[in-house]
Amino acid sequence: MAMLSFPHIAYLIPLLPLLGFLINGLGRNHLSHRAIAWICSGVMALAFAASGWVFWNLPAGAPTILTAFDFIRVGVLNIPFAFQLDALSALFLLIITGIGFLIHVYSSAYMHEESASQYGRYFAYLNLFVFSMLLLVMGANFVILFIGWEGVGLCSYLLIGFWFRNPAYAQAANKAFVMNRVGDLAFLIAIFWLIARTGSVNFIDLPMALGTVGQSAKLSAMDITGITILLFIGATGKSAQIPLYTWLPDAMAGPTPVSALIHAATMVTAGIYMIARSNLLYTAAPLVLTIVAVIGLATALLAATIALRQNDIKKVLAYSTVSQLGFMFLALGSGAYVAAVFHVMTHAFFKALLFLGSGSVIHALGGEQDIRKMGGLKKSLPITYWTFLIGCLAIAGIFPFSGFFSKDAILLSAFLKSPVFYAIALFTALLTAFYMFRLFILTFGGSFRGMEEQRHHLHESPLAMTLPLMLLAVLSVVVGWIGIPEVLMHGGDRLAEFLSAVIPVASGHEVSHATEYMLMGLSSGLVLLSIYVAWSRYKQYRSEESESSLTRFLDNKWYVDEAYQAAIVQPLHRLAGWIRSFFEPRILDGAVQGVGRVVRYLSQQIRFLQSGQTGNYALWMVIGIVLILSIQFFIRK
Amino acid sequence: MNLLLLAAFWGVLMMFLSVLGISRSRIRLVAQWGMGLLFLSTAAEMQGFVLYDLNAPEMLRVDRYALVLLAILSGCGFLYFLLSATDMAKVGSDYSEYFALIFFVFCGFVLVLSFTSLLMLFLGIEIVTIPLYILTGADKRNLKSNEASLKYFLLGAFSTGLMLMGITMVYGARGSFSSMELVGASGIPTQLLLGGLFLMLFSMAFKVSVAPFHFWTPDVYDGAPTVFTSFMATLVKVAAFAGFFRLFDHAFTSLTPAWQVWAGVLSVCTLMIGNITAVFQQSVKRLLAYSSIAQAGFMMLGIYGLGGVAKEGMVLYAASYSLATIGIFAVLTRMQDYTLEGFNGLAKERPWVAASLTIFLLSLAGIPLTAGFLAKFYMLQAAVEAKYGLAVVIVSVLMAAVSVYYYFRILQAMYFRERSEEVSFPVFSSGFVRVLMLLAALILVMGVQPGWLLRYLYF
Amino acid sequence: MPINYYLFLSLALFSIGMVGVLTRRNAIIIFMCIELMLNAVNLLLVAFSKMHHLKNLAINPMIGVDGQLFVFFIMVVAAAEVSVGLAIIVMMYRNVHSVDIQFLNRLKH
Amino acid sequence: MIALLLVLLPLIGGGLVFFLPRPAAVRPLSLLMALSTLCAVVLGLTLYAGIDSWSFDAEWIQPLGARFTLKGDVLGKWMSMLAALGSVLSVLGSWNTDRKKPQRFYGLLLWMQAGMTIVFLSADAFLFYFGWELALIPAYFLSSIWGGERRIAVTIKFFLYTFVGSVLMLIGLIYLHGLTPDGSFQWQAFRNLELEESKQVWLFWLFFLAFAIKVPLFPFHTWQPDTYEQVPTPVTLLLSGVMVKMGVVAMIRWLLPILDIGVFIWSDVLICLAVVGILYASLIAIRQDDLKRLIAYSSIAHMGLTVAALFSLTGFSNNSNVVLQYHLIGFQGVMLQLFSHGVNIMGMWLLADRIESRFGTRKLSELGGLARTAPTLTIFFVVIALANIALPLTNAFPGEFLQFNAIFHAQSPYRIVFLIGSGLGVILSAIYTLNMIRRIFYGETNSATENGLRFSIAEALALSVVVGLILLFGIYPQAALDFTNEYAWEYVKSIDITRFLTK
Repeated sequence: MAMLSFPHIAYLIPLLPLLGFLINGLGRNHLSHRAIAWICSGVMALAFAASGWVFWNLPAGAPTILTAFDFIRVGVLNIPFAFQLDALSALFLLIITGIGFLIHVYSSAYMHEESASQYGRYFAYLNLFVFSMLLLVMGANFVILFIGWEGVGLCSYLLIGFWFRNPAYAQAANKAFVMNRVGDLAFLIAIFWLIARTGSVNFIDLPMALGTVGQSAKLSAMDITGITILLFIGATGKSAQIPLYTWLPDAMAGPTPVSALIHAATMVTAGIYMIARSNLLYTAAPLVLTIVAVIGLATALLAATIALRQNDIKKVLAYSTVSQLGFMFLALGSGAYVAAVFHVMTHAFFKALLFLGSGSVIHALGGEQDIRKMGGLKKSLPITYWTFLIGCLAIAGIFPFSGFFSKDAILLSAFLKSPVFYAIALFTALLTAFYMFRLFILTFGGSFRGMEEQRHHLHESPLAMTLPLMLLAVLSVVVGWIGIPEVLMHGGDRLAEFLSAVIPVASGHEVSHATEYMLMGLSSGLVLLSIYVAWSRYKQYRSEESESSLTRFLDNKWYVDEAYQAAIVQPLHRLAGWIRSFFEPRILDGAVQGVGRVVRYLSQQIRFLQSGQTGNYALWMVIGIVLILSIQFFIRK
Repeated sequence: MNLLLLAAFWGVLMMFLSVLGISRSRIRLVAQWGMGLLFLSTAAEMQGFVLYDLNAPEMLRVDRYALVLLAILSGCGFLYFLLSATDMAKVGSDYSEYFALIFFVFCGFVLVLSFTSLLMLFLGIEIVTIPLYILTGADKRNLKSNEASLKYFLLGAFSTGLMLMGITMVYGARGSFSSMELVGASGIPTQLLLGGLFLMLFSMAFKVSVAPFHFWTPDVYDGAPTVFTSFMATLVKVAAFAGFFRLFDHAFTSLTPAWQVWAGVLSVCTLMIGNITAVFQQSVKRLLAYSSIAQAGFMMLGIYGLGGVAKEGMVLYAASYSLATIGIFAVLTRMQDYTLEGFNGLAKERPWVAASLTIFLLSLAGIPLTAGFLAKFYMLQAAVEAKYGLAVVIVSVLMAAVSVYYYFRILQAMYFRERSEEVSFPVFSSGFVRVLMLLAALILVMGVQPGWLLRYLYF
Repeated sequence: MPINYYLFLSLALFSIGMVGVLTRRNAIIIFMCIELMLNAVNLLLVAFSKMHHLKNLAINPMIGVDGQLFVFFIMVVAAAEVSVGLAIIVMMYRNVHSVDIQFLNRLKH
Repeated sequence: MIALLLVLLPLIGGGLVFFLPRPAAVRPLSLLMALSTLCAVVLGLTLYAGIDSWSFDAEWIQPLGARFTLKGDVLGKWMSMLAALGSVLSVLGSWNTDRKKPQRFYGLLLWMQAGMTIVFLSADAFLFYFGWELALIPAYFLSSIWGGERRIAVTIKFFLYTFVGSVLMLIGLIYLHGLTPDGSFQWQAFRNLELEESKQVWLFWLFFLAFAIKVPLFPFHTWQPDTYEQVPTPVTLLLSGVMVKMGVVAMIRWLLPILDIGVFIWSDVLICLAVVGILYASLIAIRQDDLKRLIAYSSIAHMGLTVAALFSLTGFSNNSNVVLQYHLIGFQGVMLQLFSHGVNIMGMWLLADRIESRFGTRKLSELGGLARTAPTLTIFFVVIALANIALPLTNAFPGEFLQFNAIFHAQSPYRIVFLIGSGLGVILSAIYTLNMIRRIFYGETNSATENGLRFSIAEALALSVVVGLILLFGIYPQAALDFTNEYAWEYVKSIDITRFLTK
């Protein structure tokens, strides 16, 4: 009975948000705020319930493939519009719908000032996003995944530019979409490559393509390397890694709940999901794994350093997101896919929490985002204060908060990969703790530094906003406990065994328990230390900090945006301008017009042969005669 | 042969009419009836009804080719009379003489189209040209007309000299004037024969205004009274070409390698000079003169290619080119202002005239759906197989594109520009417009179903 | 006497006429030069007809007669041309009081 | 029968409309005609799908051996459907705009459709050329009478440019005609020629130039932006939506199967041209301030991709089924994209026209903020624009997806370069499209745009049809692919030049 209705319920999961999108999209001019809020949150709640049901009734062993219809079937190429349900996708379904639901609830209060039609538009986009995100994680092959991939990109574009009257926001939206497109191109080429070699894009055919199941491999080592690199480039676009990360901080132009849902919890982790999905390929390409690890590590470090000096509360969080994503890629690169997924999960909760918290702060301060103008909010926003603290502890990786476990797993995998990686990762972790608590202390600690009328309007946010905060706070404590390392608790790492169907447990060389304890102790100790430093440094914060070349360098985010402008955008722009205003009209069209001009000129000249003199006419005739006859009789023969 | 007799008779009749001094409208009626009769008689002869069978095969032989072309010529002549007979009255006082001369010219046509002896060719050419000298100068007071006729006369006589020398050399080499016995003459041609051949080529080239023997054309066409320009530019040119084709198709097939390339060269030169020079012209009359040179270039392709396709092409070209040009000239004759500006905004006030003019122009430009396209198509097809054919053909189609440019200038003037204040358009009688539309219809029909015309070539 | 002499003579005459046409400005004289060309042709025709006649006397005594015939036609046509041509020239003279063809340049380009 | 109907309906209908006494009845009548043509196509696709109902053959010009032969293979059906759809849309889209002499306007419009339908259906080269020009002449008059202020100079350029191309093609036709044993113009006869390489190498260009100018392909495109800018939009809609496809269809039917060696020899050059064209046009579009020109350039870029994919299909399969299968994939993409791009670009023109007529400007810099004042317009525009850049779940995605596969499989040493080059086009297209959307709809409104616009029923209907098709073929492309599959398979087998090796 349960199994019988399993497909239907599975189909419901994406269809529900789609339904919500349609209702709001079409009826946004007719529905009231309340109705809109209820519909959207309602469909999300149902979707969450459905995913929960699917999660529990997930048939063990081989993944369930639900084929809706043939999307593209040409010759050897067969791309079904199919969903794949297994541990990995089920897990992501829970995260997405769960957090999605909470954020919908939160938004219903946060966006209340908007007019009804804008409100409807907002929720329509949000639902559409969830729908695409679900397509992404449920897709049974790379193409469906790509459809969702582009879909979430579109929604993020629409939501970043939600307040489109501000040109800067619209610009940020464009930037996000275009940078993603760069990644998407690589992704597409990877898909073509895969098709060219194997003729299939289904995940379940990957083992066959690799030749692990009996017959010979369809993919040469070269192919695998190429494909995985291209896929990874695609991932760097979506998951904001070097070199394509600069769109994410700008994306903070969107409403805060959007940042929480899309640019922290779900969309940006799509890259990690995709690589985890194709872990078989990556395991077969050690070189690429190293590249992934290096890029991830570099991104983590870079973003962390930038975050040190950011003063916009959301920007700090954004860079911390980039940095955390870097951690996840480090984990992937170290072959610890489970750790990566684990961190995706924990990060989803505590980063969503942090963003929503910052949202509540901004809400209270009437749109103020500069932490230098905050401070002393502890009294007026107690719930936000406590939940935010929990979030910070989680991200800093304090035992027993969730962040501790996931980050510890990552550090361990990094250590196994190479001590150097470990050292850098650890240093980044310290930086993380430092800037997060700088943020925390500047926001809540000390005394209020804002304007007077702001002080009067300070108030705790409504229940619709605080409730999600509290729930997320609880979750970001407990969710880490599903992945307790072996040393602390035997069989504590339930996540790994749950995912084992999708991600084979790497039989990597184990480290002795002593080392593991040592590593944990080291990291925890140093983290606490850095928190103390931050606290002591910022507890009586007054005004601008000391300027130095280094700080200026960090303030300007390593001048990366400027570099891109100078190296790519400007030249392209200039080239386009040159073509448009010179090459096209002068050279190409000029040639065409030139023919006409030549003919007209000739006509003007030849006219004068017609001199009007009878003698000349006769002369021309005779010349013609003599010429032809002489050629005919003396030259031709 | 019917046409020869009737034409001669009618020519004399017209002369007497002038003496009797009856009203112009009557004269016109007689002339138009006469021309209609010429057409009918030719059509009847095609069906095998012959008034009088002159049995001189070594002088004239009226074969199907000649008959079809004669039918076309007389038919076009009939339409030409219907459209322009009234306008001749404006030229001068000797109304019926003009008709008489034209009828005599038709006698010449018969000789030119059906000669089997070079003597007949020569006589025919002369019978055609001498009246034309007069018609060109018909507008006695008009200096341009005088100048034109004198130029035409001097150069014409000059080319006559060339032709005679050519004929004589051929005669010297062959011992006969027959244009038939030369068929299949084998062996290396004596220089004498070749020289004669080339001289005849040149003089015929002059008659059909092929570069570099075309210089008289613009001046004469421009200077002559427009009604007669229309006659010269269409029927006379077509007839001359038909004779040209007949001569080279019958007489010199064995010498083809010697002269064919030159025919190609001449046609390319003609196309280039005609088309390119036309681009700059401001006066529509002169533009048409140059366009007629350009068209001659295209017909020259037929002589370059020879063969059955070329023959059909020649027929088709004769019909389409004559019809279109007669129509345009008929309208032009009545316009106040011969410049392009004179046509501005014609479409708004005289839609039907403009519409038929459009079809004529499209036909001349060789746009599909019109007879002009098929005519050009045949010519190209005939030429493409010949030696160096492809190059020649490519040049000619590019030149066709150029011609589109200047023909469309007239279209643009008529449709897309506003009428300037000072010019006012003439009133076209409904009959005139109907005939004009009949011409247009004929062109379209031939453009879609040339078979209906061409099948008369074969039985 | 070999035919070539006639040939060269009449070609010479013909060329003289041609050159005259090219060089002279007086319409009448030009026309006379053209007449010269025609007469050169006549001479040659007669010579050729005689040649052919003698050559084929045995076979067919009529051969070569047509050449002589042609000459008469040429003369007639020439006469016709003269009548028309002189008329045109006279008409010209009436209007511009000159027969110099260099003044004939109203029509050009 | 159906085939003949498709030609005759617009031809006669055009005549009726042309000589209609009362202007009032013009639009309904022409809409009726267009719709009936569409119905005829639909009937032909459903009830009378048999080849006999889609083929018509009659004596025409015996002396030339030209016959009036229409044969509606799948390509023909597919494209004549597009043509019928196009004329319906253009009548609907211009329902509320008043023109002087509407009879003439719509009459010519229908004749244009007739010409294009002939091109799509004719199996006789002479008839093909006829239709080719028959479509051009009305276009010329439509453009020069009802066009913008620079129309005369622009349209004569357009006409001459295309005319030169087509006469060169004419020479090619004549030449082939001369080679056929029975002196016919039939497609089959040309196909049976199997010319030797030395001839194909140069013959190819005679045909290719004509088609390349029509498409238009990179160096031969300069007529297009000017024309699209000046021409009245209903005509532009047909020009870019349908007429441009004539070039590709002609390549598919008259170039690849007949001069396949020539195509193969030059394919590298051609793909290179196409790819350069994609980048070139996209770059210009990025810096374009004129909405219509922008759309024109984007169209050049997209057609470039299609042509590149098409020419990637030639080569030796050595009878290996796999290679043919991949060619099939690519060709299916081309077929699908021919239709999809037609639909999308038509939608774009409908909107561009509406914007210009409502706000009196095409300059992006003079628009802005419309998202607030004209939400419906915004939704339509964004959907169609995104479809134009092949976002997934829109109709262009499957087409371009398969086309890229074709390029990836091109038998050329540079195929990776080609793939990446055309791929960059994907990024650039995103840039210019988003810029366009941003500058028209986002930002603050100005005096022109602050009171938005609403659509009449006719326009809304037309646009909904477009969006409907976008979603249909975006979500379920298989519908189209199944329709074309068999034909495509036969086709890719027929253009495989391995047979020349075996000879």
